[in-house]
Amino acid sequence: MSTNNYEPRIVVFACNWCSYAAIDLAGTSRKLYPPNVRVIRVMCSGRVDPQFVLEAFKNGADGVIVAGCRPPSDCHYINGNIKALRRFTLFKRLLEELGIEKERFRLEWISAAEADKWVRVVNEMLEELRRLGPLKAEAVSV
Amino acid sequence: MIQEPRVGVFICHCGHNIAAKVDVKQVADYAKTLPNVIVSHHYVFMCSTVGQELIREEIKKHNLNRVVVAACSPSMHEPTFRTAIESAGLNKYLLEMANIREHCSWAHSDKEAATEKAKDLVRMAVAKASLLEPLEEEEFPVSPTVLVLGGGVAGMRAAIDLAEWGFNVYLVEKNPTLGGRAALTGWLTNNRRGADVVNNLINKIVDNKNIHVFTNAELVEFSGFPGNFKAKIKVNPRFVNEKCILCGECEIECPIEVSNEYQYGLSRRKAIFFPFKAAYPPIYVIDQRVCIKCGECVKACQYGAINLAEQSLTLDLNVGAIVIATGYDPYHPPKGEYAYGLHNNIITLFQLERLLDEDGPTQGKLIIGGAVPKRIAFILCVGSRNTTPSSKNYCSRMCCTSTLINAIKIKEKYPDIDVYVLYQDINTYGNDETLYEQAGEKLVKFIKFEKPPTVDISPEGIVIDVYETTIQEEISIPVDALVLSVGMVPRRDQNELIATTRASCGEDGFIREVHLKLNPVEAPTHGIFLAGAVTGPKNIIESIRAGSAAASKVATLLSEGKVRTEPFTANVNEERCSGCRICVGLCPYKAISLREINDRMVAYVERALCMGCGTCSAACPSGAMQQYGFKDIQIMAQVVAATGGGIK
Amino acid sequence: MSKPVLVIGGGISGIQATIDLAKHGVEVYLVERNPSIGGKMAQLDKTFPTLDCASCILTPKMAEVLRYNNIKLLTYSEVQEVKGNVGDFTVKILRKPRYVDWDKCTGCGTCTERCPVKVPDEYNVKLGQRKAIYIEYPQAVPRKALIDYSHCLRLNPPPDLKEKAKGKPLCGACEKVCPTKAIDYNQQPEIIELNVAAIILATGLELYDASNIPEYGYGKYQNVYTNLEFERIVSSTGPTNGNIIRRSDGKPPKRIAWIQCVGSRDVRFNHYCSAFCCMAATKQAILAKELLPEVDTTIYYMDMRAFGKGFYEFYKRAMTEFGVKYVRGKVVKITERQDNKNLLLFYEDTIHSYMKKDEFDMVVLSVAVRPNRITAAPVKTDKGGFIQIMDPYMDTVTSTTEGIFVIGGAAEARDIPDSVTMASSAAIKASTIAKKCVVEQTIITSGERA
Amino acid sequence: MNNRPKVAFYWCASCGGCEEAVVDLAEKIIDVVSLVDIVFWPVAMDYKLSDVEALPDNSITVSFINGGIRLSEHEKVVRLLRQKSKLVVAYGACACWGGIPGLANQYSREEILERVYLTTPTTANPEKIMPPQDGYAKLGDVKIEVPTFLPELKPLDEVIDVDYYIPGCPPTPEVTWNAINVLLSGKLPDKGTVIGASNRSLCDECPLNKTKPENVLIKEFKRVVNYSPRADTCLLAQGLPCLGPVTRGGCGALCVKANMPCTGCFGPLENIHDYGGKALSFLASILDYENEEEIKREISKLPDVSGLIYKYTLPKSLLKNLLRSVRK
Repeated sequence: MSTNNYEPRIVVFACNWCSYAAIDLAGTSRKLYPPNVRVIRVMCSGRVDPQFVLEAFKNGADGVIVAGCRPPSDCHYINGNIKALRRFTLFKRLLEELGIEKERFRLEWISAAEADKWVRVVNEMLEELRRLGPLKAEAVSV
Repeated sequence: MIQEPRVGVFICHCGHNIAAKVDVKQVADYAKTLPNVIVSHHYVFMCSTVGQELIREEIKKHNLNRVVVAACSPSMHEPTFRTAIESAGLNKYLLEMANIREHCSWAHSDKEAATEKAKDLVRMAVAKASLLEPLEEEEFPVSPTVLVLGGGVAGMRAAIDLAEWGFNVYLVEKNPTLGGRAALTGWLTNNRRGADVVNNLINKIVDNKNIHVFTNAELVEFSGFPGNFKAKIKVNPRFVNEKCILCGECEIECPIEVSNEYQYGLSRRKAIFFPFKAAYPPIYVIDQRVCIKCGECVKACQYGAINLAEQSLTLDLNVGAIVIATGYDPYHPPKGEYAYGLHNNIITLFQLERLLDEDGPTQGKLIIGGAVPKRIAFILCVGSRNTTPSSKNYCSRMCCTSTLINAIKIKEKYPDIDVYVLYQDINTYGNDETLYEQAGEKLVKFIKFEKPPTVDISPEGIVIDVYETTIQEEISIPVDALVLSVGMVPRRDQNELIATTRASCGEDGFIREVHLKLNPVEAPTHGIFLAGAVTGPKNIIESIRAGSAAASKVATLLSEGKVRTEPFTANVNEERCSGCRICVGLCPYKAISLREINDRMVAYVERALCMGCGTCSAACPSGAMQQYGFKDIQIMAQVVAATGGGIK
Repeated sequence: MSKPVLVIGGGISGIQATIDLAKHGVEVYLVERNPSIGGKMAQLDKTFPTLDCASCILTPKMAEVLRYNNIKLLTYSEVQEVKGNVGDFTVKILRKPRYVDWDKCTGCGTCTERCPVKVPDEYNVKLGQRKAIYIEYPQAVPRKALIDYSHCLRLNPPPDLKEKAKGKPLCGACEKVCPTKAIDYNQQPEIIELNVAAIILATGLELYDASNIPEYGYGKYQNVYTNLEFERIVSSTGPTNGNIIRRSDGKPPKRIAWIQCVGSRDVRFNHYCSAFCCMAATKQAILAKELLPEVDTTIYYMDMRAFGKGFYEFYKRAMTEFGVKYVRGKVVKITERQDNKNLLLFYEDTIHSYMKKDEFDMVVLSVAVRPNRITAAPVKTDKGGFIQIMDPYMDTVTSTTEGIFVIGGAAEARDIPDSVTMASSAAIKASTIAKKCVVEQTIITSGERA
Repeated sequence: MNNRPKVAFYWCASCGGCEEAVVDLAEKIIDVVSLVDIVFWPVAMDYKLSDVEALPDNSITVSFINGGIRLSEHEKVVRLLRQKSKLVVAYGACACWGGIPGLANQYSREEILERVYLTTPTTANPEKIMPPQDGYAKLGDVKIEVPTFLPELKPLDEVIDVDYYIPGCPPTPEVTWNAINVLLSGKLPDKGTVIGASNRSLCDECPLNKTKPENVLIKEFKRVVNYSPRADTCLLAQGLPCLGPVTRGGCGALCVKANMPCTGCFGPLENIHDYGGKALSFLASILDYENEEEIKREISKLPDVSGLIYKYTLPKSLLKNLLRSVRK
């Protein structure tokens, strides 16, 4: 694959109350960022099952972001973000063991006001993904 | 059974807000090619009356059973479009929105790329929409009855407000009288007395037919869900009934004498006693723990008001909500802390308040150790702000103000007494600052300490040694009396309360509210409300205010006569569930418990308590727990659709 | 239907009271003089002691206001007159012209992009700019554009331009681009008259004018800021996108000082303590540390009033975890260095009783707050201008007039939890009155007939 | 010959435990043998591959195949069995999802061979003899055909069509017996079904489930190497990462009864997309800390996350295709 026209694809799981609102705010404030992200809304980052992230990678996502409210207490559901923190801290360990670059997964706390942070996270991740190249499932003939 | 999906896609131009950056026609054409999509339209303002009418017409014309609207953020118009499809006869949760404005046209400059992204967003929405199910917000009728736990100022105020609003209120107090700690507080700001405040509130309660007071009573069981809790109240025997006219003959004959907790141990009382002047109900009471049932009081009572055979009784109540207003305990210094317990003239602020109160053991005279002290000192932050090993980590909020009120009172009554206040910071916040000014004017001597002072007992009396920072020298202050301005701590019996009510406590040990800033009187468990110092130190005004606020929150829950559940609650497949309990401990609202079904223990979601975060579904190891509207297969479908097409 | 309740002021207190009332089943009018509800809290970046993002917790509440059918929101409106008694107040409200038909406006913002006039932005405490046609801020509720009459070229052209145009209408850019044809240059003020059962005053706070305090040089020295200005500077939605930079040279500061009790606890200005500034300054110092890890932060205070739930713990954390320095002392005066516009603080260290001097490149004044002036309602105020409460030990929120309640900063300088607690307290009392009004009226009517 | 059902057994990349498991049917094996004709069972009986080749297509009623596909020979034989069988059953964890040998999919073929033939501490191979990879070996002067080592291990159903699955490492006699009864009952379940085991997770049948506290939250992950669990309390609640909640039941909680946490050999329940992902999710969820540093600290004490959560299922994980690219 030629890396010149490689456009990384990022799947984002964003909690309804903080991160999704921040992404909305980025739009409302016309803060431009590259269109490589696809956002899936969940009520809370605590809803994000690691299986979803694996499914995203399996289907060709080059990067995945799970975004939630800032700990300890922004979470609309008291501590759903903490549940996400626990799961994805372990999840990062798994990726590391399996040899998948850590840059491909991010757990980010983005409050409803942090449109800038959203834009920065997207740009940073894109830059890293461009450097890494595609995460592509290769067919192996047996 | 879920119907075969028939999806209609409606794409909004939002004037040129979307249309300028997204080729809406191309997106609409693309949508037609997606599985399950029957029709696809684009229109200039989908949220307008015309746009909504278009959606309704198409639903009817094509028998659509799912709708995707690609427009602005769902936070903007999801309610609008839900209402629209509902009016066309669809369940309103059969709507999925694709956010092609905030997340697309407004955020990207390249029209081609934005159009491609919009297609993806529509594809993701269609994928999820195809798997959406109709959801119902269940409704439960509610009991217009409220249980208020705790008869202090916060609980009384909550009870009054609730009763005036029209609710039926059970006010349950563990002690034999209403009033709580405020009744013993003595002087307050504006020259008011705690006893008067309590008296005013009690008068309002007595006048109100909607309030049922149970003293000497406690909550022993609590279950159910918001709007329909079951509460079991145990009313302990008082042994004295309404025939009592407070003549006091019984008290004279009673042979048992114990320390009087209503004077913080400064005086003694009998086993049969009347707590204080304003106590309610105005009836004597026998302290079951110390009474030997000798029968002397029965003999003494001319009115036949005493029945030593009285038994406790239990009440089963069906209540819509509970207000927990059980208050706090004063910090009790361990023996030796600032020489507490080593000298009779070392007392706590709570005891001093009794001494200065006209209803107190000295009728308001400052007599400590048999004499009026010439020099008296206060040490602040006793038990608070980490000053000593056994003290708490927090500031107790009310002690500075209370100390200054009493210091000023002493100066007013006994201008010749030297009053010292040893402090770290004087926290007379807000308008209470005037007290600080007044105390200064009345020549109260303030000494700031960085390191807590030490107190020594010598043959001559009490000596306080403190490093005085401004002169940078250790100074000794001999005093005749020392008042320890102790703070507030969680009640000793709080753990029982937590176990019964499913409330929880925070790091400081006080009961935790759902959100410190914006929901200070609501517990995380829906239907449980918190008033007064049970959530942390508060003064009397603040506690009363919290009582009213809790009443307001109760009314927000019960005023409609019914409670509605969240649509996006969790739901258990009981056949699949193994009862592994992983979900139970994770639920922030304690909405999940185990219950027996066909001889097996399986998870059970109390829908009325579930707030719909989905954390249980994410953790459920067997996939038995699924969140409505955010089921695994629905989200997975979005994931697959999100990754399904290439960008350019 | 019961008689409605009027809430005056759409800050967090007013919003909370309104939502509670709506949930009690009472009709509520919420009047706000600014274009959007949100109040002071909407200008905050984060809140103490949890460091919650203010918008994360506030904006859902703002949006909630729009969701209830029994809430009538009147923003950009002012109460002009209040007459009557409990259960029967007659209120006149001036609805100022927006020059935009809000039924048509979708808040798309196209007009603001095209508008040629730039005006200092009130939301950003005039540190940033907005257009003459503007949406107050991105999360505004309602999210609608309005024209600021005094700066609009069309409505209020400067005399010289007017002359040149020779009677022809000027500009009109917004009208041309508005996709929904919502611009209405002919909109007129409206007077709305309401009969309400009870009134809740939630008129809030304003900052004391720091330039009244000569020794701190606010308004004179460029790098002296008010606490609210600093709040906008650290905010990611603020005029500097969350970059802390100096007014004088646009460079990030290396040392920032906070001065507490500026205008409060001061016999010359206001006797009272403003209650939240100690924690607000602590929070701001932490935010500064988060944004500029190398920055040195010092807070000059008289007493550290860390009295609320979690406050003392927060203060300790600021010291130990973030390295915020606290100096107990009164700053006597500030002077500015000519060469680099740094600021020299002269202060008395009140622990050691020394006079000292230190140099900072940014100073934030924790300015006192005072109640917003509200004169329309027949209530008594204390000498600080706060609305008096009849008996704080009975119901804590009733003003000197029965049926008129006062909450939040209008009653006393208070933090957010205290304000929302007051709001709910007032709501139950107001809705109790509103509900009774129906009953009483029915009785009166039937009595008259009989 | 009679009309008794014809049955074949075959093993691929497995430890042989599954073969033992069949024998472990004990006296029931007599019943089985009396009910069926065994036409192929290399471990136990002297049949040749040519005997199978000689059978007509679809003439074997059911073939039980255990082990994953790691050698070219496995592939060849299972394809043949598929052709000759009406039903193919993946028998045991390795055939179902790859099993423990599947953990090797984290490494390339070359890395594995090098490790096994050269660098393990117990290997003495001074001449550095490696298995031939061209499919032929020389025995003296004779060139003989030998199997080649495939690039990765595949579960059975990635090579041939599989009708049913019997989980376990190995399947317990009871599960095997249940499954045989299902197959012999004549009422065949839907294709792709797991047979013989439970449809709920192990906790459902675990004797310790009732000793679990209401809130299962733990402060540390303990390990059996340095912690002896009490026999009277749920092992998970004691801090051992027991995978019972995420694992299909049916074994009767054998390991737990022996004071060992479940390691997941019965695999996931039906609607779980990724066993390891789900195991990770519930395990991390109950780690009772709020603060990132503490969470990291506890997690860092887990020696081998992938080995813990994917002990039997790595080749079936959602990441299986990615592993091919990352292990290069």
